[in-house]
Amino acid sequence: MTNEDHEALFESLLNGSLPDDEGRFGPFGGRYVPETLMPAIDRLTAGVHRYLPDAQFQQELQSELKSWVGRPTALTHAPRLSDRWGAEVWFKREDLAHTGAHKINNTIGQALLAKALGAQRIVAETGAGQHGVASAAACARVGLPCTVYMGEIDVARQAPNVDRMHRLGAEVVPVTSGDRTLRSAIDEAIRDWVSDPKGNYYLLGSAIGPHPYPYLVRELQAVIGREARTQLLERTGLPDAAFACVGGGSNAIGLFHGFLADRSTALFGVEAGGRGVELGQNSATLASGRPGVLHGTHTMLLYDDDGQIQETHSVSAGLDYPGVGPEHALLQLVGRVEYVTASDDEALAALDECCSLEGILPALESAHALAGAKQWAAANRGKRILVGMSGRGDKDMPILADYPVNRSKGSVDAAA
Amino acid sequence: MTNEDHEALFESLLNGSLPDDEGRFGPFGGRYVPETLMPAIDRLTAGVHRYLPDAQFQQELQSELKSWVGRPTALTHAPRLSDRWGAEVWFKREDLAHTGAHKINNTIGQALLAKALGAQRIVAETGAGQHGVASAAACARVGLPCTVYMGEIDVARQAPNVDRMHRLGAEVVPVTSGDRTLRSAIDEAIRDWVSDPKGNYYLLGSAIGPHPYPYLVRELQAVIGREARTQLLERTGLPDAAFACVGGGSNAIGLFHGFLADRSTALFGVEAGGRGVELGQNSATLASGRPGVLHGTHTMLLYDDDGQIQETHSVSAGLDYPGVGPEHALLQLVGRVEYVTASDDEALAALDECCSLEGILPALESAHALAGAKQWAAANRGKRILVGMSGRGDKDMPILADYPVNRSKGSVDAAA
Amino acid sequence: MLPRDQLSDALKLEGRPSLVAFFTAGYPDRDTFLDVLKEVCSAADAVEIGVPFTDPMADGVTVQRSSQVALENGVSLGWIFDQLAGRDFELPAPVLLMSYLNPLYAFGFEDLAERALETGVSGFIVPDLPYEESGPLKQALDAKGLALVQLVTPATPKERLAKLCSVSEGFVYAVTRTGITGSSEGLPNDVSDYLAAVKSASSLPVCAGFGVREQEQVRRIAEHADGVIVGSALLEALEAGRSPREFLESLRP
Amino acid sequence: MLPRDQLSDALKLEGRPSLVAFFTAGYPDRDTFLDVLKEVCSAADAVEIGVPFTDPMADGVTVQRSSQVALENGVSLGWIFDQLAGRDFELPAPVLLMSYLNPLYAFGFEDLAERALETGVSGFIVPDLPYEESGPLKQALDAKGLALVQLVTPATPKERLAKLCSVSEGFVYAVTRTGITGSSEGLPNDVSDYLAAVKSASSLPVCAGFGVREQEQVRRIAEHADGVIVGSALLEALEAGRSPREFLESLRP
Ligand SMILES: Cc1ncc(COP(=O)(O)O)c(C=O)c1O
Ligand SMILES: Cc1ncc(COP(=O)(O)O)c(C=O)c1O
Repeated sequence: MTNEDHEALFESLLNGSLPDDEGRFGPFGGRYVPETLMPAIDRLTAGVHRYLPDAQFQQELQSELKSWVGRPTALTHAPRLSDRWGAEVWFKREDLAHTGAHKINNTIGQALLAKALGAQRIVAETGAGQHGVASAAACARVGLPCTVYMGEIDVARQAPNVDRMHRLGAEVVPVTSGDRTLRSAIDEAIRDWVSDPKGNYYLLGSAIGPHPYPYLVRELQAVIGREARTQLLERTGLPDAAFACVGGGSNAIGLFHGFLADRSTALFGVEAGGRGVELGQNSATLASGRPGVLHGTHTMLLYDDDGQIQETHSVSAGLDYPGVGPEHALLQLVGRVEYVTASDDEALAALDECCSLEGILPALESAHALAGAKQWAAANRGKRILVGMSGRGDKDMPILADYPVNRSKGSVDAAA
Repeated sequence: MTNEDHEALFESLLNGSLPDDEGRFGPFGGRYVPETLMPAIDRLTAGVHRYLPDAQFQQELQSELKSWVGRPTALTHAPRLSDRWGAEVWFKREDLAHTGAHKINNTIGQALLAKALGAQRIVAETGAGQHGVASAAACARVGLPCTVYMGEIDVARQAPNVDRMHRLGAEVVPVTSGDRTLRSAIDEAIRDWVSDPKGNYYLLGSAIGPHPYPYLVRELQAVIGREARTQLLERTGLPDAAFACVGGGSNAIGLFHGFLADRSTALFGVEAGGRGVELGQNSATLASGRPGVLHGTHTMLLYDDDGQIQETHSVSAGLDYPGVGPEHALLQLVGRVEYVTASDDEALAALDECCSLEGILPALESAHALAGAKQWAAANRGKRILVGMSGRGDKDMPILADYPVNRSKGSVDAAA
Repeated sequence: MLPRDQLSDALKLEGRPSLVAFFTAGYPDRDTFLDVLKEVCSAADAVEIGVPFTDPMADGVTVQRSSQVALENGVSLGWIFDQLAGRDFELPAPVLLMSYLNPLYAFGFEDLAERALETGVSGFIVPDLPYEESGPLKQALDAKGLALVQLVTPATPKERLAKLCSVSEGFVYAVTRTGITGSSEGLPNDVSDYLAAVKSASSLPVCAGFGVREQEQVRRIAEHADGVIVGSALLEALEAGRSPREFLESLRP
Repeated sequence: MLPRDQLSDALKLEGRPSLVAFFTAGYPDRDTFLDVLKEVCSAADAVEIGVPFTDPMADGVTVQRSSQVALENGVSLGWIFDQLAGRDFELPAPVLLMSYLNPLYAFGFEDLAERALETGVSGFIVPDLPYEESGPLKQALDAKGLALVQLVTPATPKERLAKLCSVSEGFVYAVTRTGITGSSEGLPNDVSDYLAAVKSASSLPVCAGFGVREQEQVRRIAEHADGVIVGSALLEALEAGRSPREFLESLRP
């Protein structure tokens, strides 16, 4: 494709003609699902087009976002981190949203939609557990039973979230097949969905999967960027750069959408660089993957020469996924967003820096966005930077136990 | 005292002449501290009078409350709980504040004050760990080192919060003396404070302790009631009754202060009824205590005939304290607030009900307020009720593990 | 005759239902692949060779297990083609490949069609490729006369059923129940109506599968459809060390 | 003479520093309380009997430990009065009670003064009762001529120091360092200036305490003050099974 083709694609995205009726974001997207699900996908697509623009639905959604989720979430200036980095750093605080991450924006929206569509039961997958908790909470709020599939490795490393899901009344099913993380949990959730595509509503947790999910989730998460832009304009001005971590890509797409048309704002998606660049050591799909088809969508993926999906690694369960939302694949292709990586160690260091300088404990996922921003700030002095703080780190305490705080990085020395 | 005396005292409280210069709320309050601390107390009192009304200080505080803490916190209508209770139930969502409870309103205010006063180091105590986490976060934010004393029983039952404090750069000192809960932690924090009253700032976590703490903490927490009142008037109207849990009494005093002058709003403080009415089985200070002096203030206390402070019990660490803020003692005396109790079991049931019907996991402390409201609603049909949701229950997962969810209470059956 | 026509001919039998047998390539052992294939081919009217995939989202535990073992055994699409190319026997029944899309996509659709034709493969079944997304693959297969089999399900609306039946090649794969492969719940009560509807919409043979394990089920299906597809039950027979031929023959009414 | 005046007389000695000894009532054993009291009384110029309290917030580990053991031994303010009332010996030195406020408050201030007078107690030291809050207790004690001893500390501003010295009774308790009882860090370097300032503000005897453990410290304090107060070190001697008299005498220069 030529540069003009890319520009035309990007324009189509901006003016809303993408995704098209087939759910394509240019070459990416689509609906690669078992035939059994096609009628459900069609019903869902019709439901999305009917309810998302509906005044009454929007009123209900906005009311839940404001009064139950706690939106708008704060925009926080980070003065001490700014000093340290030589930048003007701002956080968009999804960690303050109900249940502790941006995931709730999506789950309450989809739970209301499921209710409108007459679903009897919600099925969801979860990696870090944040989407599981957010699903359990939203289902309780609207009064639908909820089953959450979670890889057994994630069940172990995100134990606090498992307990929270139980408490919120959800059934949590540990998945022992496949790689026993998010990817297998999605496989399993789809299997459950297929068993009763009419009664079940599959509440997908990121901007991935078959159309209309990438579109639906993006629309529900776009509130992040919309709010952040308004708040920044009120308090300072447009950012020079904005950073968000990219697992499936829902918080990132939500943040980016607020700024897509602001060409002066450079956009960066930060993927999990894990332990290194070798296949299997990271989850850096866009940075090192290739196009393929997984979980219903044509997108960038990590797979081997035989087409087999690769096991991935990240210290952060929420980024530990070999695929990515198709819209990100497009944004990379057309060059509007640059996708970079932060390693496990860089993310951990950024987490501790944020704790000790700003008194905010970010999720390990969000710490990747911080680490990416820090790298960029070092090469671009004095810029205004927005970081998507997609969630809080409470859920990560069991993992962090393996990485004791370096005391010398504490706030005392840090002030020096 | 006669009814007129009570009315006069209440009027003095309303018009701001209480606490008086000696820090008295009528017969309660004062400054019962070792002589070594008197100059520090005097400096602090002067600092409170200088900075709290100061425009620049207030601007800084309001900015932190808005952009770092995430205020205003949401006011949530609870439709399914309302149906169940036959009432119109609203929650004031301090659980959505940064670090997960109302405690942060106080710690960021005091941390800014400590900085203004030139303190070198912050000392704090904690029970449930929420105040410790909030202190650690606020200290990191303003750049002061922080030491938190915590009873070793609480260290065990609120483990997630201990890890969070460490991560936020605070030193956590387990207290092995006395009853090894909040009360001994306060003793120990005071001992630390005494060792360098000039360099140390004691960041007390509730509306207790010597003057000016009960006043200072109340002023910093009054934002809860102020916001709630405005939000209720915007959305529905004044409540018929408002409920808050009472440990030391900071969230309660903050909530109540918004409505003290609204005589049509009945106010209820809910104490921990624990396992029963016998001394040692509960922490229901106002419901079953008598006047005495502890931790620097003259207030209602639980002690035996020899004046020895009693060990208390509550399933909720944050309510497990044998004293209470002196202003509550006054509000009880003059009859403006009624103090009731909720047992461990009632609080646990209310917690699960709130989880499964509203998708909100309250702190065990806050669950007492819910339980109190539920009791009242049963006897007063169709009323508008405000419940102070002082914090989120994530920190309580280790304790809740001993109380499995009663599955039959889940959202499925609950809908029936 | 084009491979896809040979396939439909093989499945439209007079007087008895045809039997389509599915097994995962290289399962339980890699070395016995051709032996198993030979034996299954001799007992079935058509054979689906499963290409293992890491994320078999439409499959139940049996196929998942076989897929995982095959992958551990080093089975890949390329290896399967090599095996087929190197065999020293004729295939008495047409052979299809059943694969999720990504291994095919990674292979490249042009190369795929080429290699399939060379090695005697008649067509493909791709469980995560609905008709709407099938354009590029279908184009490559069509160029070689290979079948791309469409699936229909009890949830498929009437119009869509007509459409899918009209574009399918080789046969129409009628999924008997919503859900994943390997169910042991038996056939739904309304399976007759459903199969009759598929049959009347299709000019190709209709073969019904998902959860077929017993002769009695084959008999019921045969009342309305041209054939049955047996997968998980065959894999379980292989696991139990039973002769595949014997097992398959035991199903025939 | 009023009890409080007897107390100040006992502490203003010519030629040698006076020694005020503190120990917790009923520690280490309840049964030996009067024996210990008798012996301490015979070696010291005044004795502070510690009333145990659950929350001794101004005290270090030694006093905390003794307080807790005494409580476990069943010691209370009432029991202490009963013991004093039932003793069969004269008290060769004045006796004070050192107590946190709540046990006194629970006893009732009127009853407290009455009972103190009856049982030969000269006064009170209340570590959590600053002068500003002392009105009700002071009034009750004054009525019986009993002392309420004020404490001053190195952190006390000049004006306040003057005020506290002028309202103290019996003696002025000069705390040598900020912090809690039982420190083992020795005396601060500027202790001389501090004690000189207290001394010049006071017409009553000035006794200095907090962390006094050695003869050498007593010597230094005696240069400016009238006496020293020894607490934690005496408790530790008791714990070690040493004779309290012998220990106290070893401190005298
Ligand atoms: C806090 C947080 N941030 C980010 C992510 C990654 O998801 P996404 O890329 O869809 O935003 C997760 C996933 O669990 C998460 O919990
Ligand atoms: C969530 C929560 N609510 C209430 C309390 C009780 O404190 P207070 O009575 O001061 O509001 C605590 C104390 O830790 C708490 O964590």
